[in-house]
Amino acid sequence: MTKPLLQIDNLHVTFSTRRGPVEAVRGVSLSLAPGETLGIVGESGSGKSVTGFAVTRLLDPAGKISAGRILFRDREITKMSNASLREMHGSAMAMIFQNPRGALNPIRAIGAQIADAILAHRKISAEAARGEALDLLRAVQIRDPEKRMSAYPHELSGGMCQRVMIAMAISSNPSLLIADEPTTGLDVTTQKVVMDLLANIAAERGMATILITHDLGLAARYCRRVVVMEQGKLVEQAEALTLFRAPNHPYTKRLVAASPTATSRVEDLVTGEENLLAAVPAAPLPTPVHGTPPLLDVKNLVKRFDDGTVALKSFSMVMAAGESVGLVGESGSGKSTTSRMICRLLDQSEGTINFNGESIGHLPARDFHRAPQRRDIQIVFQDPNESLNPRFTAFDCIAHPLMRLAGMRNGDALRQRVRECASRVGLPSDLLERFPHQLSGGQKARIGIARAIACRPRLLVLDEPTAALDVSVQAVVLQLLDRLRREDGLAFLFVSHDLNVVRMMCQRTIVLRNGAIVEEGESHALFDNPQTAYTRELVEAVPNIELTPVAAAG
Amino acid sequence: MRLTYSKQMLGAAAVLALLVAAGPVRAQTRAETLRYVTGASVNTLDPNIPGSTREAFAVSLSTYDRLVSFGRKQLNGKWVFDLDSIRGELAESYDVSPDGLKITFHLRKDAKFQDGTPVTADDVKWSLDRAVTAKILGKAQLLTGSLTDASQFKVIDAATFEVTLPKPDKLALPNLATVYPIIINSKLAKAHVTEEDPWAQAWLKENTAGSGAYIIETFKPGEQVILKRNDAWNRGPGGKQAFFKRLIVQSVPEAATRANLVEKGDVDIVIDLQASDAQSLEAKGKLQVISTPQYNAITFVSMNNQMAPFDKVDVRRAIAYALPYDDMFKAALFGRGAPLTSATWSDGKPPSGAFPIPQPIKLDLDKAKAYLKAAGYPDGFSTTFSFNVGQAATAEPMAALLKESLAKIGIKIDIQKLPDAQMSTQITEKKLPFFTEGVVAWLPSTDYFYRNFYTGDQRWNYSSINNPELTAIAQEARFEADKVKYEADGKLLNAIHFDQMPQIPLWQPSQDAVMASSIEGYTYQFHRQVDYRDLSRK
Amino acid sequence: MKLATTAKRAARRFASSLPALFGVLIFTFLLMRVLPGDPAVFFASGPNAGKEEIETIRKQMGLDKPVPQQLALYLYDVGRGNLGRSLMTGQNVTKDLKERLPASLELTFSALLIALVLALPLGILAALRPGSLIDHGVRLFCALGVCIPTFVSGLLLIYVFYYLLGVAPDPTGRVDIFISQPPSRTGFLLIDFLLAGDLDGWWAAFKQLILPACTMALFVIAPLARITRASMLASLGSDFVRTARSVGLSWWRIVVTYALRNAILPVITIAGIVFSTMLGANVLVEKVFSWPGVASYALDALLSSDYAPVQGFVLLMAFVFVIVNLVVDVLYGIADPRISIG
Amino acid sequence: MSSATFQHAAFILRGNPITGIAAVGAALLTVLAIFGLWIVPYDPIASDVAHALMPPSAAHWAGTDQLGRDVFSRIIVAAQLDLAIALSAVGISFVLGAVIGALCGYSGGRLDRAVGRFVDVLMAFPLFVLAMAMVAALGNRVENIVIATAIINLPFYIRFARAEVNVRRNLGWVEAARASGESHVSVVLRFLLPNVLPAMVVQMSLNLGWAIINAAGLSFIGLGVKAPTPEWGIMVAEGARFISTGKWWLVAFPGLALMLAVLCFNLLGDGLRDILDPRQRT
Repeated sequence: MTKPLLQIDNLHVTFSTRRGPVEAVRGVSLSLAPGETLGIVGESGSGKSVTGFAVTRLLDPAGKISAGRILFRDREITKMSNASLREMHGSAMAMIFQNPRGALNPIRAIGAQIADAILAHRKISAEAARGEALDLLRAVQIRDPEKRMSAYPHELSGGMCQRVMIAMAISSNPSLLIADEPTTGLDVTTQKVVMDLLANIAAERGMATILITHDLGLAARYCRRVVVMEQGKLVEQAEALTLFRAPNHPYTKRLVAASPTATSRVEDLVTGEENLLAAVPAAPLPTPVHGTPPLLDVKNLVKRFDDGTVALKSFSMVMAAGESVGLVGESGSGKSTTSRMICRLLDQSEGTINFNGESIGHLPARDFHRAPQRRDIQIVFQDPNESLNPRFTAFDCIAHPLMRLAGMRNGDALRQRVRECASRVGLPSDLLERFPHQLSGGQKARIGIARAIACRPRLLVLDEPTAALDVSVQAVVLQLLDRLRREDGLAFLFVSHDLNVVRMMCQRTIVLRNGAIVEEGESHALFDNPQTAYTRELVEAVPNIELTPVAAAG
Repeated sequence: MRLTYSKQMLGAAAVLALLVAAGPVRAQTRAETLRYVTGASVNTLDPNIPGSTREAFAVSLSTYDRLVSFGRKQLNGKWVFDLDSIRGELAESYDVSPDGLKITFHLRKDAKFQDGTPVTADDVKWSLDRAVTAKILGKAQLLTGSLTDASQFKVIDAATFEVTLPKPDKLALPNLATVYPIIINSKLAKAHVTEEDPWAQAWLKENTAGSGAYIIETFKPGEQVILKRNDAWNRGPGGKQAFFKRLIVQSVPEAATRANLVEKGDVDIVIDLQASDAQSLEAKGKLQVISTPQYNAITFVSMNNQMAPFDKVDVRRAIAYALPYDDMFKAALFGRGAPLTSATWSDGKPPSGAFPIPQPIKLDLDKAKAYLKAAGYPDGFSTTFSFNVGQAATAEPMAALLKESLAKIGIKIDIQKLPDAQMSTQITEKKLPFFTEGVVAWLPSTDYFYRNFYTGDQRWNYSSINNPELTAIAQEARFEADKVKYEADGKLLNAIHFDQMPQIPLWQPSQDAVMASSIEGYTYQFHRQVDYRDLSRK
Repeated sequence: MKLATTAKRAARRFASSLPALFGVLIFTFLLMRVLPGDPAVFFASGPNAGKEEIETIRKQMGLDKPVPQQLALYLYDVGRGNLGRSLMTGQNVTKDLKERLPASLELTFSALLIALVLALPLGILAALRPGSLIDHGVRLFCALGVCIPTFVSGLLLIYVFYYLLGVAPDPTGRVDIFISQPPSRTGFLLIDFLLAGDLDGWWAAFKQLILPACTMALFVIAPLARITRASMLASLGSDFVRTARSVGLSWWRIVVTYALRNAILPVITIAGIVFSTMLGANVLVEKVFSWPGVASYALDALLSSDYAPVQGFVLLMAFVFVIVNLVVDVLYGIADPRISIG
Repeated sequence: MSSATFQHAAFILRGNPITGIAAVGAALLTVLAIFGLWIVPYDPIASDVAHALMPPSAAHWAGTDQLGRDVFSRIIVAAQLDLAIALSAVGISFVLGAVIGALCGYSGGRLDRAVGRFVDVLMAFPLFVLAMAMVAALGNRVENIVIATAIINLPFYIRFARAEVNVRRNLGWVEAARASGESHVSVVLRFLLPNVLPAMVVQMSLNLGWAIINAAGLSFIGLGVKAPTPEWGIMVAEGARFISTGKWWLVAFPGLALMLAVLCFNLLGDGLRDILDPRQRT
C-alpha cells in the first residue's frame, strides 16, 4: 500500500464559546492516499467542515486543535510554524469554499488575485504570473479569459466565481484539494458543470480531493470513498457504492433513507418511530366535485418592478381544492414572485387571481389583511431562522394569526388551540415558551408550519420550506406536511428548486424559467419523460445516489 | 509624507539659523511696534458708518485728525481725558466770540493729508457738512452740540474756518473733538462719490483719506489692522510725531488668551480683560495695571417705569433696598470700579449736582419689605431679569446674587440671558421689565446724562421714565451758562432721581488697562479705547 | 469607461443635491427672520442712535420690505452670486467668506489628516488583536478624546504649551503677526509659503496650526478609529481573507492588500461625514484660537443678528457638504469597482 | 431580558471589564441625579461672597466659585439636569427618528423620498450652528436646548432606523405577520420597530455623552442654561475662563464630572454594541 498523503489520528477540535468550550470534532481518524477522492458527508454540526479547516489550519481564532495529530506527507501540521504553514498553503494543499463570490476579494480583479496566489509561492515576474493566471482561467474553462482577467467578482456569476476559486486553488499545483460545500447555493445545472470540472482537473493533475458536503448524492457521484460524520464523530466509512447501498450504521441508514431520490416516496423517508405516516393511514385525496369552481384560478399574471425589470412574463394556472402543485425553477425564474402574488403579499402588474370563484387579484396587497380570504391563504417561508419574529416566543408566533384572523382573545381557548397546533406539527408543548434563538432549525420550521395552519387555511403556499434544513429534518418536515395535507384537505403550492422533493410531494409540477412557464404536467410523467430540453437538463443534473461515480480516478 | 517631514526639518533648521542671526534686528522692530489685542474687532475705517465698533473709533482716531481734541487731567493719580480743556489738533488755535455764537478756527499751515496735499478750510467744510448731512452716525452726535446744518459752517479763507451756533452751547466744541467729525481729504473723497453715495461712504469705509498719525497698512475687517506711522504728523503733545513706528490691532475673542498674551509679553497693551484676570495680573506685579473708573460710564439695574409692577415707585424703591450691592460689586467686578451706592447724604439731599453720584441706598430687607407692602405686593411677584450674552462675565454672577436676594422679599426672578442683538431690540421696543445695562456718555455733564438717559421715548431711556419736571430742568440746564445755577439744577435732578428711583445706578466699572511695564502715557479716553498716539515705550 | 461612469454618477449626485441646497437656503432665511433680534437696532448702537438711524440701516438691509419680497430679492441676489453685506465687518459676505474659508479649510484638513494618521493605525491595531489590552487601550483613548469639550481641550493646550511651556506660538490667528504673509495663491498658508519658498514662514504657520488642529483631531479620532476597527474586523473575518490565507499569501499582503483595502471603504464615507461636520462645528476651536475662519465669523454674526453672513455661511457649508459628498463618491467609485452597477 | 441574553451579556462583560465599569458608573450617575439634592453638603445656589474663589479644602472639597458657592455640591446637583437634558434630547430624536425612519424604510416610495429630502437638508446644515441659531431664536431655556439638540440629531436616527428596517422588511417573519392579518402600519410599529430598537439604543447611549458636550459648547458661547442653575457645561465654560488666573478647580472638577459621565456613556454604548452585535457572538 502506498504511503498515505494525509493521516489524521484522533483529531479533537474545541471551540471556546460563551457557554464554555464546545468540542466540534471528537476523535476523528482517517487517511487519504495520494490522488484519492474522499467524501465527508454529514449534517450541520457534524464537524465535517471543521475537520477540513483543521487540516488546513484555517480554523476560526476561537477554534483550537485540542488533541490528535494531522500528518501531511509525514509532517505534523498541528505543530507547524506560521511561516511553514504559509509555505504549505496553496503549494501543498489548497481549499475551495462555499459561497464563491464572498470568497473572492471584491475589489481586486480576478486575474490579479490568481497572480497573487502564484506569486506567493514562486519568484517569477508579475508578467509571467499574469500569463500563468490566464492559462489557469483557460484551464477552468472560462470563456474569453483575456477579458475576464480584469473582471471583478461581482461581474461574474456564482459558477464562474467558483471556477476562479478553483483556478486559484490549483495555481501552485497542490497535492491535496479540500472542497468545502463547493456547490451549495449554486443552481443544479451549474453545480453539475462545476463539479465535473473539479473532478476532471483533480484527475488530470493527480490531486487528492476531499469533498465536504451535506449532499449524499453529490458524494456518491464524485467520490470513491465516503466517510459519514455525526456530532463530531466519524460513524462509518466505506466505498461510496457500498455505503449507500448497504449502510451499516443506524445513522447512515437514516441519512440514506432521508435523502430523496428519483424513486423515493414520502412514506419511506423516515424510518423507525419518528415516522409519522406509519401511524396515519394515507387518506385518499378528495376528488373535486364537478361544477364547483377551482380553488385557485390564476390568469396571465405579470410582474414588472419599478426599475423596469420583468420578474414574471406571463403565468396562468388552475388548482383544485386539496391538490398539490409544484413550482420549480432555478434562481431568477420568478417562482418566489409568483408565490407572493398569489399570497397577496405583493401586487401583480397584470392578470387576475380568483380564489374559490371570487376575485382576489383586484384587492391590493396593502388591504388584503382585511379580506376574508386572508385566513384561507397562508404561507410557509424558506429560511426558518428568518421566518420567526426574534422577539416572539413560539407560543406568540402560533397565537398571532389566531388572534388576528380567527378573532381569538388571550385566554384558555387560545392556549388550548395553540397547543393543539403545536402537537399537530409534533412540537413538544414545553418548547412553546422559548424564543426562536433557543430552538433548532427543525423546531423553527415546525413552528412556521403550525402558524400557517393555525387558522385552517385552504391553500398553503410553501416557499422552499425545507431548503435550509438538513436532510433528516427535511424528511420529517416533508412527512409532516404531507400528513397535514391529507388530514385537512389542504391544497399546496410547493415552490422548490429540489426536483426530487417536488416529484415526491406534488401531483402536478410547473417548470418556470426566466419568468415564463416552460413545461407543466403530472409530476412523475414530467420528470420521467421531460418534453423540453431545459427540463431534461434539470433532471439530469440532479446527483442521485444510484448513479455510478464518474470520477473514480486514483 | 516623507517629503513634508524633511521640509519641516529643513524649516526648523532654517528658523534656528535665523533666530541666531536675525534675532536682534527683529527685537528692534518689536520695540518700535505696539501690539494691541481686543475681544472685539475693527469693522470700518470710517467711524461714521452705522454699526461701527469702538475699536473702529480707536483706529479712526489715529488715522484722521479732527479740528480739536481733548486735553488730559489727572483723576486720583491717573490720566483721564479732560472735557473742559479743548486743544487744537488740525486747528492751531480757535476763538469763541463773546456771545458764544461763533467759533473761529485757525488751521495749521503745515498740516498735510497722508497723500501730501495740504489741509484746507474747504476740506474742513466738506467734512463737517458730511457729518451733519449724510445719513451717518455723526449727525445724531453733533446734534447734541447744536451742530445740525451745513449752513453753520463757513470757509473764511484757506486757513480760517467759522462755525455759527443758534444758541451758545457748551457742548459744541467738545462735540468737534469726538470721533465723528473727522477731517477728510475732500478732493480724494470726491473722486469716489457716486450718485447714490454723494458722501463717499462706501469708499471711505474701506479706505482712509485723512491726515492722522498713522497710515493703514493692512485692514482685515474682524481680524486685524496694521498701521504704520505717518512721519509727517506733528500734532502730538509738544509737536512730536507718534512714538510707535508700527501699530498692530488684533482681535482675540478669548479673554483668557488675551490675559496670557499680555502676561507673556507678546502683547503690549490690552484693556478688555476680565476683572478676575486683571486682578490676578495686578497681584503678580509683573505688568502695569492702570485701573481707571470709567467716570463717563454707568452700569444700571433698570426697571421699566411704564410696566407693572415697576410703574409703582414703591416697588422700585423696594428693589433699591433689596440688592446686595457689596456682594455684587465684589463678585462681579472683583471690586474694580467705583460703586454708586451705599453713600450717606447727611441731610438727605444730594451733596452734589454732578451725575452720577453715589446714592444712599444699601441692602436693607426690612425697608424693602415695607416698600413692597406699601406698593401693594406684600407677597412679592414674579418677573424676569435680563442681561446680554456679551456682558455675561459680570452680569451673570450679579444676576444670581440679585435673584437670591430678591427671593428673600418674595420676588421671584427668572434670569434671561439674551444675545446682544435681541437685548438691544427688546430694550428699544421697551419690552423688558427688569434688566441690567450700561451707558456711556462721551461728553459727561449732568444735563447730557439726564437728557439722553432719562427723557424721551428712545432706546437709551432704559427706565422709560417720563417725568415732565425732570425733562424741563434738564433742558433748561443745557444752556445754563451760570455754574452755580447749573449746580443747583443738577442737585434738583439728582433729588428727583433718588425720589423716583427710575433705575439703580450700580457702579462705574474700571477700565483695566494692562500693559507691559515699558509702556508710558496711557490715558483713559472718552471713547473708552486706547488712543494709540498717547503711548510710548521707555 | 470606469471614470466616465464615476463622473456620470457624480454629476447625477450633484444634481440630486440641488434641492437640498435650495431647502437649506430657504430654511436659513426663515430661521434668521424668526430670530427675535433686530439687526438694525443692534447696529444702530452708537450713542444717541435714534429712530432715523435705525430706519436707515433697516432700509439699507432691505428689512423695510415684506418678508416674501425680501426672500425673492435674496434669492435673486444669491443667484447672481451676491450673498449680501455684513453689518459686522462692513464687507460683502462673499468677500469675507472667500477670505476666511481657506483658513477654516486648512485647519479642518490638517485636523482630519492628524486624526486619520492616528486613527487608522489605532483602529487596525485594535482589529488585529480584538479583545486584547491594545484593543481596550485604543477604545479608552478614543473615548477619552470625545469626552472633553473642544473648548476645554483647546484652552488647556494653550495654557500648557503656550503659557506654561512656551513652546507654542501665541494663539492669535494663522501665522505670527510679525512674519510677512506669502503672496496668496491657494489661500492655504502652508502651501503658499512653500510656493514662495519661505521656509520659516512655513514653519511659523505650521506651529500656529498644530494646536488647533490637534484639538479638533482629538474629537474625531474616536469615530474614525471605531469604524476602522469595525470594518477591519469585518474584513479580516471575511471569506476572502480566509481564501487569501488558504493560498498562502504573506501576512502583510493579506492585511494590507486584502483586508485593509476593503476596510478602507467605509472609512472614506465616515471621513467625509467627519470632515463636513468638523468644518461646521469648529466654531469653538476657531474662537479659542482666534482663528480667522468662517465658523467664528458666523457665530459673531449670529449673536448680533447679522443675517447675511449667517445665511451665507450656512449656504457655503451646505455647498461644501455637497462637494465633500461628491468627492467621497468619486473616491469610493475609484476604490470600489462594485459601485458602478449599484 | 431573557436568560440567554443575560448569559451573553455576562460573557461579554468578562471579556470586556471596561463596559462593566462604565455600567456601574452610569448607574452611580443615575443615583446621584435622583438623590443629589439630599446628599450634598451645601445649598448649590446659595452664595457666600465672603468665601468666593476658595481653593479646595476640607470644608469645600472642590473649592468655591465666584459667588462662594460650593463647587462640589453644584457638581453633584448638576447631574440631574445634565442627565435630563441628555436623556430628553436624545429621547426625542430617538422616538421621532425611529418612527419616521421605520415608516420610510418599510414603505419606500414617495414618503421615503420626501423624508429623505428633508433629512438631506438637515444634514447639509452645519449642525452646531443650527443648534446655536435655534437656541438663539427660541431663547436659551432648557426646553429649547433640548429641542435644538434633538433636531440636529434627528437625521442620524431617521437614517439609522430607515436602514435597519429596510434590511428587515422582506424577512420571513415580517411577511408572516402580514399573512397573519397585520396592516402595514402595525407591522412597522409593532413588529419591526421593537426589533430595531436594541441597535438604536446603542446609538442612543453613544449620543447621550455627545448631547452633554453639545450643551456645554452652547454654554461656552453664552447660549447655555440660565444662571444660577448648576449645569456641568456652564460650569466648565465659566471655569475655563479662570484657567489663566490659576483657579484650576473651577474647570477641573466640573470638567472631570462631565468627562466621566460622557466617558461612561460612550464606553457603555460601545459595550452594548458588542453585546448586541451578532457578529461578536461566537
